[in-house]
Amino acid sequence: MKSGSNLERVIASGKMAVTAELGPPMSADPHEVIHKAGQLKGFCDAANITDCQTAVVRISSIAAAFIAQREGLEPVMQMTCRDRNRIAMQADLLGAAALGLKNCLCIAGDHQKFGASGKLKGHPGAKNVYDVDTCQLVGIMKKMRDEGLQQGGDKLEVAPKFFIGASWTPMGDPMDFRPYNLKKKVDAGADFIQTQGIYDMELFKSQMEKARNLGLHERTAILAGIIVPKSAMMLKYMDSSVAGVTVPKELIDRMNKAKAAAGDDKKKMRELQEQEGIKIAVELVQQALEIPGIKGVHIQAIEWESAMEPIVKAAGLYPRPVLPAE
Amino acid sequence: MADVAEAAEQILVSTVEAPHDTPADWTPNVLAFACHYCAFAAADLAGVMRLSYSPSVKIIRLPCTGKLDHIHILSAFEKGVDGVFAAG
Amino acid sequence: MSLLSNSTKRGSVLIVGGGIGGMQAALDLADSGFKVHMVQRDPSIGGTMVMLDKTFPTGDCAMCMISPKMVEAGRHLNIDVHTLAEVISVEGDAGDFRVKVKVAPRFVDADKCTGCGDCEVKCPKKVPSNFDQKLGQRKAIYSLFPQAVPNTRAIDSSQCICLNDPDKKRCRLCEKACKAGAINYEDKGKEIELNVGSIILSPGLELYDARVRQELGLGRWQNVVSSIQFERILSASGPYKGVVQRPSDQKHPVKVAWIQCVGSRDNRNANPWCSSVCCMYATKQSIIAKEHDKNIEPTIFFMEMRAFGKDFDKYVERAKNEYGVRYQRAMVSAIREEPGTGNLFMKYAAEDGSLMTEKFDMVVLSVGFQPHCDAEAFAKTFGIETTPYLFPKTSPFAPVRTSREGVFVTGIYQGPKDIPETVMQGSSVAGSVMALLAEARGTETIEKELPPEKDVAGEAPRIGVFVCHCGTNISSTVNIDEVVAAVKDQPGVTYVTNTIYACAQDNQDMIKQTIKEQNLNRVVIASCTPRTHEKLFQETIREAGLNKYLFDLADIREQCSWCHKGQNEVATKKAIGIVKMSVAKSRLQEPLKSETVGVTPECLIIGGGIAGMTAALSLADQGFPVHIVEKDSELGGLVKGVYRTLEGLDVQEFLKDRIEAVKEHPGITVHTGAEVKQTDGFVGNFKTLLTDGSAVEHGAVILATGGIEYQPTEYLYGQSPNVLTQRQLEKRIAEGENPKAGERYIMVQCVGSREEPNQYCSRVCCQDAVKNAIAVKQLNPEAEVMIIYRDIRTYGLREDFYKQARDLGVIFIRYDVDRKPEVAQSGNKVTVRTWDYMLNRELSLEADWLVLSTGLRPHPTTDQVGAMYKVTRNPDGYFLEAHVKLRPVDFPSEGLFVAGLGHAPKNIDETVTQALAASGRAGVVLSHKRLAVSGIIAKHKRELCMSCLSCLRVCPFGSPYIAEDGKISHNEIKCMGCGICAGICPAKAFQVNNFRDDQILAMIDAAVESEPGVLN
Amino acid sequence: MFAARRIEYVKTLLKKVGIDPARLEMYNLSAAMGPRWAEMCDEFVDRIRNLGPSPIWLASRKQSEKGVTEQ
Amino acid sequence: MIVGKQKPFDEIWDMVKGFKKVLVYGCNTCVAICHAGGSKEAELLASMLRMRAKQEGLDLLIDSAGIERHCEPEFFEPLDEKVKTYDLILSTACGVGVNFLADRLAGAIPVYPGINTSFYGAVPEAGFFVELCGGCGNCILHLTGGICPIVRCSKSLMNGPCGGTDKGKCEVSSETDCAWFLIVERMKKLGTLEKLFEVQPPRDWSTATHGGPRRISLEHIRAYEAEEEKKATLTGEGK
Repeated sequence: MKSGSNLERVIASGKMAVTAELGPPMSADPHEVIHKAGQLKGFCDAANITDCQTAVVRISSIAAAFIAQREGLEPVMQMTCRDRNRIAMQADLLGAAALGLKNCLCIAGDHQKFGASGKLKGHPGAKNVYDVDTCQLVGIMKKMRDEGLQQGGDKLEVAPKFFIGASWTPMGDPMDFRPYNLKKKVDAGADFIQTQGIYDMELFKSQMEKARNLGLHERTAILAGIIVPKSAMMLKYMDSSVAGVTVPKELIDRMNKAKAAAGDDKKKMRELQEQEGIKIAVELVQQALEIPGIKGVHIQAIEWESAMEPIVKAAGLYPRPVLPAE
Repeated sequence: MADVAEAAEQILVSTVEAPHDTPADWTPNVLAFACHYCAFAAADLAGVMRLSYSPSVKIIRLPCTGKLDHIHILSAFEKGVDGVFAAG
Repeated sequence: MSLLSNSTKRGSVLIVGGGIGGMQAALDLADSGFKVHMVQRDPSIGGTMVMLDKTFPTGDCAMCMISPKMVEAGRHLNIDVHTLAEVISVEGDAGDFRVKVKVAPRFVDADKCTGCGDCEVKCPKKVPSNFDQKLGQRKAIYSLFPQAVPNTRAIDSSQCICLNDPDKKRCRLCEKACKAGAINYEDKGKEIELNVGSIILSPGLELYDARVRQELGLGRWQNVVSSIQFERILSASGPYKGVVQRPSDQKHPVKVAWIQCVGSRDNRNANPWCSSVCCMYATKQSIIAKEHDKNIEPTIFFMEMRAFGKDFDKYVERAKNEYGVRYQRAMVSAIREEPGTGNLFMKYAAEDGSLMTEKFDMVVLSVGFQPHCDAEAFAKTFGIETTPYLFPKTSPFAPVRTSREGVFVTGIYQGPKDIPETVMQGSSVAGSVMALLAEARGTETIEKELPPEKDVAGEAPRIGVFVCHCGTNISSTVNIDEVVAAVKDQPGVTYVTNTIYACAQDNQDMIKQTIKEQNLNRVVIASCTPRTHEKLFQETIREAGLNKYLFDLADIREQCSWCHKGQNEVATKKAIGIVKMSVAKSRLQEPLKSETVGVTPECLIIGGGIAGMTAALSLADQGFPVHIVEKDSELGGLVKGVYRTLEGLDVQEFLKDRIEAVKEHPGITVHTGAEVKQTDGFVGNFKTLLTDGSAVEHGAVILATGGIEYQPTEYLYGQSPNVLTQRQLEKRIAEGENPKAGERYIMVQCVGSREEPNQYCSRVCCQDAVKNAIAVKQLNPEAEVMIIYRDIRTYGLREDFYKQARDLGVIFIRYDVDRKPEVAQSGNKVTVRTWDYMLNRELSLEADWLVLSTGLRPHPTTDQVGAMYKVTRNPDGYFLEAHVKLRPVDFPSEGLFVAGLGHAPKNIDETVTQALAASGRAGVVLSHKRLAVSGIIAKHKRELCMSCLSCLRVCPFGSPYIAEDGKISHNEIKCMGCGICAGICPAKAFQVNNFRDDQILAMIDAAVESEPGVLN
Repeated sequence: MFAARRIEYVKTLLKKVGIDPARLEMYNLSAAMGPRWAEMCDEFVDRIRNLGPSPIWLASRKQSEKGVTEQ
Repeated sequence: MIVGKQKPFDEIWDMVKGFKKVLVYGCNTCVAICHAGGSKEAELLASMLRMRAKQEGLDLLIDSAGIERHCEPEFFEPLDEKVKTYDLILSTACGVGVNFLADRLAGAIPVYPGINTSFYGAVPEAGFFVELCGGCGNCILHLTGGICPIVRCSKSLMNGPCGGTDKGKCEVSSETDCAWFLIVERMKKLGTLEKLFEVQPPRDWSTATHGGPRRISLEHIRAYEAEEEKKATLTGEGK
């Protein structure tokens, strides 16, 4: 075992892993984290704690992860390359390990300009850091864990033992390069991969085939990302505006149909769409799990943690395995 | 009615300049930069056709309005000209 | 002077007709060493074009384009303009004609008249203006239009009160008004005799009088107007000042209809030929009308849309799609006025035969052209043969030559055509004359002898100011004394006086005298516009020994007294300001040298097709060595595959003759199998390396790169043995494979043309089809020919052959681009299915031969050659000329010319015309030993320049360039002085002579100072 | 074309120094548009008359008046 | 070259208004090419400031001048005396020029910036400037097909695109090309795509500004110049 985390153990056992997502609040109040952790607990093997997602200031990933862990939900802490240089990164990793955190996902991070959206002003004038990028951060973490060395070469008395993750956008431009992009992350030392949300399974299958041809499925655990659709509007938005995401027209039609069935009743409109969304999510999960080389799913029910339970249950992924620590 | 509408259209309140009184002895002083081949010729034609128009406009002839430099316009204003137009 | 020369030929030319074509010929000839006499019936030159508002397809203002040309022709030292004049007899032969010209009385002495117009103001007699097509009025003493050249007024003897009084005692108001004493009621006119080497006929055509077609109601219903009347309505200086309104009630029309082919293509009522321009001018008028008044809904009733010229189809598409112009295929049968409203009911038959009636607010009749009513007598006077239609007889191989040697023809008199083709023929006839009279070049032209220029360098300004009364034109509004007093103590002014007419000869002498006496080194004249008078005064001070750029003209007439009548006080104040501004500028004036460059009197022609060879022969005959570069191993180009012209002439014979003539001409060097490798230089001084290793130094270059035929991929071409191109059919016929009885030929038009991505008409294919159809029918009347077409574009006099084909039984079936014919192989025949719009049903036709009328493309080398000579190509890949209307064979950069298919698709006669035109234009350049560069150019200070390339990127003439040292330099030879470089240069490295920033700033200062309200 | 863009740019400069950009304009005319020229001059002068003297003119006047009283 | 943009006029006015005699000092190299701070722009700015001053009734004398470059001492010399007569120099040179002139004037007269120095850029067409290099001091363009991921990628990523690439554009703006998209396409054309498969280790940023102020000293040139100077003084003394 590299880290001995629950997630690592589930994957090592050969069972399909399930991860979820928990977004910390813009507040110093821990209760929202506690509440969300309660909703997710038992329906996933670990939950990602986002690191100032869309460049919005929130409780830090490490702190929220620690709270979740205290609540009995295994966290996957996240670390972006946007906000820290290699000194801060390594210091935070040491601290996180000292607090008992075992999973860490490395990501580039959304650009600071995204912080200003809707009513939020954000910090578009912030200086981003990008001292190192995702691959390099993965490498640093691996070097710390496996060689007991800092990036600069100084020795660590006790090395932080992380189960190292990285993200992958399989359908982003330039598409033919994406499998190699994954390969670089795996070469750098990513133990598991969570993908960007997938709606177009056919396209994903072909990208997975290329990844398999590079032998990557054997060297890392690839968890397919599923973003639970909430409404037709959200699907349309994802299709047109979110990089690397294409939504097949049938899915949008299905949601539209569900919406239309409600007539003018706003409430019913929401309910019917949510029901259809859960149904779609379940289907996507099942399809994803059939793809050779997939080791699990990363289900993101964004600000809708209660959806995890019906999805995991309907997909036949409940109950989650309980594996003894080594 | 038409007169009222016209008058309303003509009152141009500047949002840029501070409000001020217009001294009685002021008359508009306008400079026009005109292209030799188009607007200057049109001005000629206006004369030939004996069309009467405001005498407040004085023309500076240019070979082409492309020659018109920012500084020509700015200096005109700096010197106190009230309006400038270029025609080509 | 000719006595001094050994030549038996005269170095002078008579041009009959002063329209745009005649002017082009006159300027080309006069600029290249020939004396020109221009005889014009009207009191002004200008012709038809001056009546037009805008021109298609660019929307350029006609007057803007033609006015500078008129001024130039009017002032040219070697062009004598004889207005109100007609030729009455011609004797002699080519090289030496004796011509008698009758000049009608003008009743105004041109030597005394200053064109001030005081007389016109006073004249009490108003008459309908013919120039404004009787929609407006003029006086009995008048100038044809405000920009008339010469601007001497003329008295209309049929209208003048005095001249119609037996005692000539009545009225005489103009005489009283004229301070110059120019009115002469006793003028009897005169007869003059001219001795010329050649005669060019460009009398133009007259418009068809649509009143003949009573059913259309012109002259009966007020709101039916002719297209030329509508042109005047659109004109900003026309009777309605550009506002589109109905003559009956001045209401703004909404629904306006144009009826095409009024007086054209009509065997019964009018003229059988197509007038060539009406489809396009109707399109233009509908667009411009719409631009003037967006509420207008134009409809054009037409039979065939003949948008065959360069970018014409695109223009029509724009009219349809962007301006919402409705195009309706129909035959209009009658127009009736709705009593009381002035609205018009139009009856027409739609394409499928159904009868319709539609109401319009206004109707425009697109009238065509016809030879002048006295065309027969005219031809007789000049001893030339005519066609039965009274057009001069010409050949497609020599389109500007008449039956009489030395007498040439140009413009629409030769055949209906539009402005660029007229201009092209103007240059073309000039080129022909240059070749004919080559040895007499320069024998009759005059050059002014000038005293040496006084060196004023380092002298403090001594400005003399002359304030002109212009009779009472200025002085009745502007207080001249006040102006004189106000200017007197301006810095630098040492002398001020006033003068009654600054431009009159005696006052010119006075000015020259004063310059000497007062030792002036700058002159300001306050009078009229520099556009007409600057050159005159510049010459005056030059004659007094001053550099001509030490002069400035303050316009206190057009831009002051004339437009501020009755406001004497303010006008005087403004005039003072204007003069002070001029003085301020004058103070900073410096003498400018007009640089000159030598000219290598040789020409390089790229392309050895008909265009290249024709231009080469003409230039070589003019005496200039020519190099032809031909990519192929032999001369000939695309025409090698053409056997007959539409008229039936033998093209191969013609080609053989041309090739032989080229090969035998001692002045022509042919480089076959060679291409341009590298080129450098500018007008007069090009150096081009060829791939055969030779290096050519030349003063001009003609790009005659030619075209290729489109190789079809549609309609089973290359797959079915039954499918041919027109060219292949032509070859079969030429090789004696006669059509058999009962054989059916189906021809499909517009293959590879008029469709994206080739949205242009290839111009020649309709005639090819008609030509081959006639040939098939004549060889075997039992063979059947059908032509499936979109619009048959047998424009101009080619219309005859369209008619002939129909008379021979050729069947024409129209198709639409959205519903193209479908072709399938069925056994040893092909089946063609197409929609018949007349029958309104689909036809399925079997054909033994399917003949494709394939379009033209520019030669693939066009791009490469274009890039090498830095000339632009249009989106279709053809060379883009300097100006689509007035400079159809020039490129923006001087010394480069275009001819043939590289410019646009065209027929052989048009290619020959353009080639001759290129030779004429090149001849102008090459005939100069040195080329003078205007003094008004941008000066580049290299030490200030940081080579940011802004100028290089914006200059329209390519004068800034990256020099060998890698930094920007400026080629003053190419510079036209527009000053765009000076406007954009961030380092202020460019200044335009005489429009320098310090001069402009000084003028601004003066403009402000002269306002007493401003305190500074 | 160049001039039109330049005028737009200078308008922004004028605004920055407190001069109404309406005091500057670009017109397109052809040589045949004599009547339009006259109309345009009147339009523009009317516009300027409505705007009144330029702030710079007023400032200079104020300055010199002050100068006079001080003396 | 260095690309800059004039500061907002109000900001400049606030800098200038407290002074009596101001020279707007243009630089006729890079910033002139980008129409931000050459003689012409300096003249325009001076005119605008004068107009503002006049309206506010301030007795403020504002002139403009320009020299070839503000980053080499020799160019300053002809105007040194004139410059000393002002109580503020508003430089429209790039930041280098402002620093350099301020150092030269050594506190005698303040030097204020009239433009914001923006980036090192190219001029693909007149009036259009694009950033192509960050001056990081450690070039890797040979590995990325001649396209710099440090400044042309919004996140300076070294190992390939992030997840934000959309239709070849960057997540920051649909008008910005994704540098990594370009790099991949370019490397494909060059036939060297496999170079991108290698993981690039964390960079040494000490060659960029992160290593403190940078200087480059060409001893061979400096030695020559010093030698020449020495010779000149010697011969001068000899006379």
